[in-house]
Amino acid sequence: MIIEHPLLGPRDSQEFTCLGDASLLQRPDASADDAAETFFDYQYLRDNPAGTHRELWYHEMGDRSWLVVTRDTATHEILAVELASDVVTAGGRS
Amino acid sequence: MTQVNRLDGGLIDREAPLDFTFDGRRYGGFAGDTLASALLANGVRLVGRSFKYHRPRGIISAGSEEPNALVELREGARREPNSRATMTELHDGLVARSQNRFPSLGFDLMGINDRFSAFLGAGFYYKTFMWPKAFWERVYEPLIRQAAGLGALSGDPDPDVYDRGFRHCDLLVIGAGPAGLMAALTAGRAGAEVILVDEDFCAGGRLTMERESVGGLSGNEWAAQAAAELAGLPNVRVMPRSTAIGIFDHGIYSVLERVSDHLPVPRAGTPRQILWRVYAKRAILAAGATERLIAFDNNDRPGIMQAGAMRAYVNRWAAAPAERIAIFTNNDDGHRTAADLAAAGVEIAAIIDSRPDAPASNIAELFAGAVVSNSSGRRGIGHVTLRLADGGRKHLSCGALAVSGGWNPNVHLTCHHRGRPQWQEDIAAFIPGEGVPPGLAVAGAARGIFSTASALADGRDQALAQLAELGMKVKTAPLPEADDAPVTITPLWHVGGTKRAWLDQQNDVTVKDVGLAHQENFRAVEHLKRYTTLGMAGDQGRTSNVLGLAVMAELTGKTIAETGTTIYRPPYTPTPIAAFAGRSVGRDFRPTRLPPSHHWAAEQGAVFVEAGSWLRAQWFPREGETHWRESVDREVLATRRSVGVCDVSTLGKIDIQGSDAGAFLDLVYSNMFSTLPVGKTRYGLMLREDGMVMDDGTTARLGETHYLMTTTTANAVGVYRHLEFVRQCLRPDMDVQLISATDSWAQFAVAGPNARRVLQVVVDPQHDISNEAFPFMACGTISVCGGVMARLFRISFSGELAYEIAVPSRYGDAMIRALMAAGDAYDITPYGTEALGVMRVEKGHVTGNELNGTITARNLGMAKMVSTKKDSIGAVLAGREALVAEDGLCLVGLQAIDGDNVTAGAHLFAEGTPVDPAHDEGYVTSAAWSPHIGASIGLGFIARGADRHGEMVRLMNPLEGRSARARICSPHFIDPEGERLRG
Amino acid sequence: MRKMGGYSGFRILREGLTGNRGWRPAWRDPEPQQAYDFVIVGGGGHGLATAYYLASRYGEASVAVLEKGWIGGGNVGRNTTIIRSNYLLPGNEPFYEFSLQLWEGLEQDLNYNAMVSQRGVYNLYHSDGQRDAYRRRGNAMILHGADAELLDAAQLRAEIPFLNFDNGRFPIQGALVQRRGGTVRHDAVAWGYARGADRRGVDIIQNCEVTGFRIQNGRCTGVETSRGFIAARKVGCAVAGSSSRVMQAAGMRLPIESHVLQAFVSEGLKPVIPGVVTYGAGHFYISQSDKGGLVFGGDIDMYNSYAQRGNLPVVEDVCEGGMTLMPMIGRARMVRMWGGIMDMSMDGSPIIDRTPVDGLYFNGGWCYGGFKATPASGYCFAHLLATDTPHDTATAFRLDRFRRGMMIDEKGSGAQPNLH
Amino acid sequence: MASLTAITALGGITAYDETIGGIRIAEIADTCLASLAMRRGRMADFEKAVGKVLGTDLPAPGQRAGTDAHGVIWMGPDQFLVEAETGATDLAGRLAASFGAAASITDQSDAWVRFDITGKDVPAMLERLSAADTRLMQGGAAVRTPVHHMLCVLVCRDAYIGFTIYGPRASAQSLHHALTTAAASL
Repeated sequence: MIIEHPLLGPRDSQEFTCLGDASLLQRPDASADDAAETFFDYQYLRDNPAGTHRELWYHEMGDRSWLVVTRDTATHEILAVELASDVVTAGGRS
Repeated sequence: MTQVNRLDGGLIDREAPLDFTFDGRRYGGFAGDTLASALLANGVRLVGRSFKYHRPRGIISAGSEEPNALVELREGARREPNSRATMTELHDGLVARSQNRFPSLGFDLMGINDRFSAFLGAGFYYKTFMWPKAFWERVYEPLIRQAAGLGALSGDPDPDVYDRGFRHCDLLVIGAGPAGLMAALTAGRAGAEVILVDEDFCAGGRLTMERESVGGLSGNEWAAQAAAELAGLPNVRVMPRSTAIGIFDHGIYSVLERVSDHLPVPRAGTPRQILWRVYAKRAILAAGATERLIAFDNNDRPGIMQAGAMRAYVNRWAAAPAERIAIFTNNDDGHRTAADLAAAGVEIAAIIDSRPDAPASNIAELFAGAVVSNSSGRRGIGHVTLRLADGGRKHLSCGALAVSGGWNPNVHLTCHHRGRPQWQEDIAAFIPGEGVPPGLAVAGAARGIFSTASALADGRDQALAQLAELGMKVKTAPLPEADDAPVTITPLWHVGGTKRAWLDQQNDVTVKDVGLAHQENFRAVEHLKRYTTLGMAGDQGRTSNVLGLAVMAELTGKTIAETGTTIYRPPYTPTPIAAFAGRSVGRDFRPTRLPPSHHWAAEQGAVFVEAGSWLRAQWFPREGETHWRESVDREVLATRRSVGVCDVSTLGKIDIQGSDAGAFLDLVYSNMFSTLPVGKTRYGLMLREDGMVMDDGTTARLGETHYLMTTTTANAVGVYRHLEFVRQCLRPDMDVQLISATDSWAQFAVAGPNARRVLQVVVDPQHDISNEAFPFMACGTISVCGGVMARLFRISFSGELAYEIAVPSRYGDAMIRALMAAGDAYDITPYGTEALGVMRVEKGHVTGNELNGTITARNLGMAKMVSTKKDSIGAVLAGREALVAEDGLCLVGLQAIDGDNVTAGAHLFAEGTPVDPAHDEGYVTSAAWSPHIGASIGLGFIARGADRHGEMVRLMNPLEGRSARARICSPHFIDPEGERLRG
Repeated sequence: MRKMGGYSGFRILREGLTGNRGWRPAWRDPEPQQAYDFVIVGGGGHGLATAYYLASRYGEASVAVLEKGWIGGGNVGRNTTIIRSNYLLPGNEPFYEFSLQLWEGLEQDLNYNAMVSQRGVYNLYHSDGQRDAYRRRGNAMILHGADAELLDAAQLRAEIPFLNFDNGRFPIQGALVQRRGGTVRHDAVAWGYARGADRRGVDIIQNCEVTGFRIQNGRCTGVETSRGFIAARKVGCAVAGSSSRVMQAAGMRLPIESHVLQAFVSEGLKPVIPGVVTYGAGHFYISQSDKGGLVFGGDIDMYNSYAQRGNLPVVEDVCEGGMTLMPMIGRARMVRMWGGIMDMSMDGSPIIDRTPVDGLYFNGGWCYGGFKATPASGYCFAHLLATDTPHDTATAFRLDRFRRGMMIDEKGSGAQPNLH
Repeated sequence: MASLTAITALGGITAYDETIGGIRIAEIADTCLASLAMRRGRMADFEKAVGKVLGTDLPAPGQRAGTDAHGVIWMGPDQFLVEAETGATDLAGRLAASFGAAASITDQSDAWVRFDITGKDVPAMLERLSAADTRLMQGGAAVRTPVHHMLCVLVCRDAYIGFTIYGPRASAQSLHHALTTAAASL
């Protein structure tokens, strides 16, 4: 696969490590009363769609950026690639 | 060595005669021959035996689809089984052997199988060999395995090397036939970056095999001219002997270049083959088409061949398969074959055209509306039986039979993304359908556009369309004039009969087998394939699939389109495993990382051990020591008695800076780091979000906004990734910067009661490293040896008074020498990873053996280190009910008694309990002989371990038939109060 | 049991002499009935085995298996055929050992030769730490009644001399061997179970896709399918890579991701590889089929995928490992690579459990170890469906284990499915 | 006490230098390197200091900026590698003094091994080693990419014929082996 790095252009996916679902960006509030439940959900449950999937890739053999890649798991077509830090910052979190 | 069937003409170089052997017999050929063409020229028809029935088999094709003519090439460790004679370029001295026969090709004892074919039909083995039960592995299976397989590997390591490579282009053109050449010319002339690959060693595809003219030249001349023009363009790379074997996601094409297979051995240093990864913005598949046979009884005899292959051998290689040849066809191609053969002086026995309205022939006797219903002959065809239009029979003698059942476009690469080809009725063939990989266009015969003129035009047009998509404007160039005969075909798949008619010759699948599959309800195409093995041979069904589908469609009453196809997968042609591996094999499988003192350690005669990606000194044997334990015991005792030194540069080191560095560490470590004073070091426990321990290590605070983290050697990469995850994905709001410092520093542990005295020799005098000025867990930047900048950490993995001193890596070699010199008065002893391991077990420090990914802080007895005052990764999920159970595992020390040994991997049982899973209470993680204690000791996890110090347990190791007794104790065998550390 | 001729050597002789006209369909293609006691969703190995054991061991006559395509078309038809019970953890080992025992009697039970071949499984180790971990594993196996042997380098060399003992990046120090491990002809497992189930009255319905569950008052009463509604007293799902998709229709999110695992086969070769050999310092394992092909594989591709195909990096990684481990296979040619959809769970271990919906049961999360589990998975799922209690060997495969911290994590990789 | 003698990443007192076919492979041992990472929210100060101290604009992603002797290589978002040919003792210290709290500075002089590769066959050699499209790289292009499983930095000095490869210092032997093997395999 080729991942269109938002800063570096097309790069072979071999340079990356895939972590999984981008929902891992949404780490719950550890101090909340329901933290046990929200952390369980955060850590263990997955939508796992056959279709559009937002997921985290790390440019380990490159610039060390974490990316959010939007990819179709049925066709492998990549629809969007963003810097994870941009996504989080734009999400207004923390 | 007369080449009895060699004709005049052809594209061979008669000035370059070559010798080769087949099954030990010497033959002659010419440069430009393939092994197949040379064998045919020498009158060799029988070249192999079939897989199951051991039927005699000959050459069928002139290309990579060849199912029958598989031979073993070369000798010794270069022996190459299952090599297609049709794709083997002849070189002088080439050695080839037939395979899957005993004792000889002409007389094969396993040919007996053919007599019992009635009992050996599709899937027979699923129905028998079940009794007696024990006989399967002992009797039946060994016999089956010995009989199965085709060629044999040498059993020796492959002596050749293989490379991988990477190329980029705007347009990749696959196939250098008329469509591919025209596509490459169009794009190349327009200035696009073009790569043109073809599996043949010369360009032209079918143009090298047909008698036709292109642009006023012979087809071959035009192709050579086009190839020459392309080779002259700086933006075009022409790659002969290169097969596109697979299409992967997003325009990545895998191309195998056979760099040296046409040579006796590769040139020194150069690879046998290169597997190119071609990154193509766009691609055109111009892979041509494959002619199919027609099934009839005994249609597998040597001498029965694709009509197009017959033309190729006569036109290109000047090799006639026989003196008298019959032709069986359902389309006009048979007539074209007759014309070419006749022109070359071959006698045509007859043209048998299954179409009642077959065009008249002025070349040979024509039997319109007739079929070939059987063949006969020993080890090769001698006669064919015709069933005439009027129902009559006729026998015809011939030395070969050319069969044309129509052409299948080579759609295979279009299916590599699980695309499904679609049936096109007028050419009675599958063409590319839905799911063609994005960016790939198909041109020419590969999409059913067969005539040369239309293929040329299609190649140009597809190139123009692809370039347009890339935003390149190109003006349309004129096309050369060429043959434009339309295709007329009346499908005929098989001729009904009573004997066996072969569909898949390599796997010995017949029409009857398909019938049986139908009868037993293996009707889905995938069931058909898997039950009969149709299409599962090396050609992935290129010569057989459509025939088999057609037969099944007839049986089920469905159309071929409804019946569908199985999936073609990479590789397009069988590809050596070594080619996929490239250079990353053997010792070069993965890079080797060397610590800075490596060269010095090698001089000392150290024994090295692979520690993850590193090569580390394991121990330093001295003269007279005959067993590793002697060396290790000495290293341990010397360190504990006086002073030892060990290269610990392999630990991961991560430089962490920024105004939020402390808060960042508070999040990633379970304990507190923002409160650590500058100039101090602290042990940190890092959890995964699921609450399990990920890693541990010491982190020093070098400045207000500057920390240096150390990780275990094994987890350095993973921890860095995790920190970047936290930094970028969880807390991009924090001001934190990370950089690996692992390679930058040569770091040595200096441990033992005399450690300070040794260091005082090398540390520049202005730095006070006395216990008071530089206490336990202190750290600081100093200089050594007259001004070399260094870092000093007072930390201990051994339990002794110890320091780790770090200098820039370039000085590591000199530093170890300086330390050894400085410690000479104290008998300073270098120690390796074994002694390091012994001392850490004695001290009760955990490593990867304990941190196995299922261990919590609580299991380690470190529950208190998980701060509840702050949010840290893993803290929440570490609190789940089963992870805080009262009877959970707890780290303990184990000391063997009565001379027993603690063995890592043994399971722990309380005294007096049955040895069964219900009473299994834990396991031993680490073991060592402690020369200090004089006993075998270890670490382990046992239920409620913290409350069981002093209790006897049994260490059960039934795997090795051993058991031992040990006493549970604190994991700190040495200095539990830590007085030595602080001394 | 349905009347139908058994398979035997005598039968083959008789049929061979009479034109092979007496062979009957291995299974029928019945029209679906309106209602069954049990509907099994998924006609793969596990679903077919479940139906077979429901009928043969639990005496259930009203059973249907619904398959959206052709039976055996999922992972049972695209794996590397290995069977073994060399597990470490008490939650796993009894189950896999039960499975291996079922394999050992499978052919006689089914009257179908699936070529269960116990030629041994060798797991190589390359460091002291790895050896210690294998010792712990081997001891766990023996404690649970399985067989295991620990070989040192010299013993291993005597058995598999062609391994690259001397020139690899990571020296081979020895192996943990399970002699009862081996391979099975994978497609035949599906067909054998299908035939066995069919003979006991199970309706195997191909080309019947389940599109939803009818759930009323928290109870599942049947399935909506491409061929209409089919009522059921109990519905069991065994759909492997499609687990998340199918269970989503019942409103469930699972601790599962779907990933692609590739596998590879070479041309037919005369026998060279004795059993199954697994490289401990890279991602590579290999065996040789009865037909002579080298069947090998390695790690998953690491990204979520339903595409049933993979990419080059893993192909290269696997072949690098293979060439380093046994450089004699270099000139063997790969003829085919393929991919299957693995239902990777969050701890690498499976789930066989009831769901929050009454009457709906789930079997999945097999990661890439589902093939060897086929018999026990079917048996234990049948047990759960028939009795509403977990089978003794499958009590740990609970759906709620993650919430409660009772993970069964053989590798210790944590909640990252692509690492298991 | 005598001062310590430095050795090169390959372990020599002098740097390795060999020509294989049409390719010269030279180990460069005396380059000073420092990592320069921008502190969050300090863009203005940071850029100003880069211009003042390093005499160049910041390089764009995938680029190196500066002169032959003094360069700044883009390594990642807000992270750069400063390259100084020789004699730049304590580069990191000097940068730290100049950048103050606008940047995090870490000495990297000993983190890397540097090989300079020159000659007409360099493109043919590099296409056996790296997926980067080195034929399209112009002087000043810089890419972090794996070479035989090692994360390297490829810097183009002179299109087609002159490249620098930085690799992990501890892997110097393996990288050197990969380079010489590739040069000999053309």
